[in-house]
Amino acid sequence: MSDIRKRRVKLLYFAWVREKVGSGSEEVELPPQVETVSDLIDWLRTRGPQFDDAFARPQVIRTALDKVHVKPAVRVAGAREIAFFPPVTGG
Amino acid sequence: MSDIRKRRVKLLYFAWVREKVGSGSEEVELPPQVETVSDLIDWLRTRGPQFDDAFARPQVIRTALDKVHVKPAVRVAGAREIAFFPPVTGG
Amino acid sequence: MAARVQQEDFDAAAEVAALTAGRTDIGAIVTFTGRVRGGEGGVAAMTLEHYPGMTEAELSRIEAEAHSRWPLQASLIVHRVGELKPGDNIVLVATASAHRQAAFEAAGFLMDYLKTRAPFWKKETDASGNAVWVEARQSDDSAARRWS
Amino acid sequence: MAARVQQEDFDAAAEVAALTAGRTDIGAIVTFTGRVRGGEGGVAAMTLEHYPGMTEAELSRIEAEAHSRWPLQASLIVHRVGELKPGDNIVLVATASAHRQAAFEAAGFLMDYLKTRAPFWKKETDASGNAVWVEARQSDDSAARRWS
Repeated sequence: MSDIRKRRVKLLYFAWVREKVGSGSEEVELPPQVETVSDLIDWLRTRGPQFDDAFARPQVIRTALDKVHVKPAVRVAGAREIAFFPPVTGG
Repeated sequence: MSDIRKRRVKLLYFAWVREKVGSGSEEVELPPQVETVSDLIDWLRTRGPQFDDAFARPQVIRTALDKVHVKPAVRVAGAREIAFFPPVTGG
Repeated sequence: MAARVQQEDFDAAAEVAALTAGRTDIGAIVTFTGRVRGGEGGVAAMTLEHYPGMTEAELSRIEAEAHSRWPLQASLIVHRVGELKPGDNIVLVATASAHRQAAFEAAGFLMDYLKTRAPFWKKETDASGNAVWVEARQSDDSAARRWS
Repeated sequence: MAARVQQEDFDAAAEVAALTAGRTDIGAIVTFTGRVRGGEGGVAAMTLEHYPGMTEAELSRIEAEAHSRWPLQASLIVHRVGELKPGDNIVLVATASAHRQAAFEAAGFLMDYLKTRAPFWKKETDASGNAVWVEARQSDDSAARRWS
């Protein structure tokens, strides 16, 4: 039971990732094969054409785990909030 | 006559150069041997102990001819206003 | 040390006055103000999106990093979000130090890091009404790398 | 492009507002404000002397040099003279450009050149009433040399 609860995460999408996905946030149950950010992106792409399009170029997708920038190889275990977005353009 | 008029210059002193000389400005007739800024400083030092003291360390004296910074080797001929001061400390 | 995200405009003068009020140990204050550029090569309108919560956290981390690198007596980051027009303020960065070099370098660092790390995204609308997401610039990445 | 020497205080905000009023082609504004430092290691009072006529000419030459090196849309130098107290403003430099790097570099350049070329001299009075002329710092010379 506690194991399953830990695999529930909130996903957030920003800027053109949000527009392509068609939603700003959702709650998902991560499947067992998803260990890293990179795995998560691979799995998300299987969820429909809008996801496949949004994540078609993983090299321009940035990720934050619980509001901290991370690299694609970082493990997602324990994260409650995972955000995907393009390279930032503020300032 | 015109030669003599050209040798009359206004000398200005600022900051501690002014305090040591005891005056902020004066008009002088440059003697024939004064060709460069360096010559002028040498001659000024012969004009009394306060000048000798003010110009005792020529390496910390800066000079402007007609309001433009110049080096000690520059010729003074034609200048109407020659200013002496310490390295600047504004800003 | 303070970082804020807001829709409303800021008053750079009032912000700096508040930052330095009553202090006589500050010798140098540097401010950077970024504005929306219009006209030729500029935009008709801009929308700024951000990641609430992470933005503030990231700005605070960047500011703390600046304070660990330079002897700063005060600093401030204010960044706007929402709809902006040409001439509108986007961002204010202010740094105060005893000496000018620290204030200059820290302000440059804050802007370079903010540009590459703070989760803001600009969508620009041109005169014909076409809206496009601004692409990140290589030059911003290399500007940020000079501090690492 | 403007350079002024004055006894009275300046209002940095009003100066910058006047510099950029009605313009939408400016993307970046950098300001530097220098102040008299008091407290520990600071001074009780300061007198700023200058060379009237040459100061303005030299500041204008420095400003023209900055405009020849960077694409600036506006710039301003205001420098005070006379009696100043801890916390008082001494100098304001402002630069405006389309991009931040030009505005930052030009403001740093103006300050470095002003410090080594503009004919101002500071006399500081400490808490005991001792007045001494400030000595030029080697670090200011090396800061200016990085632009040559």
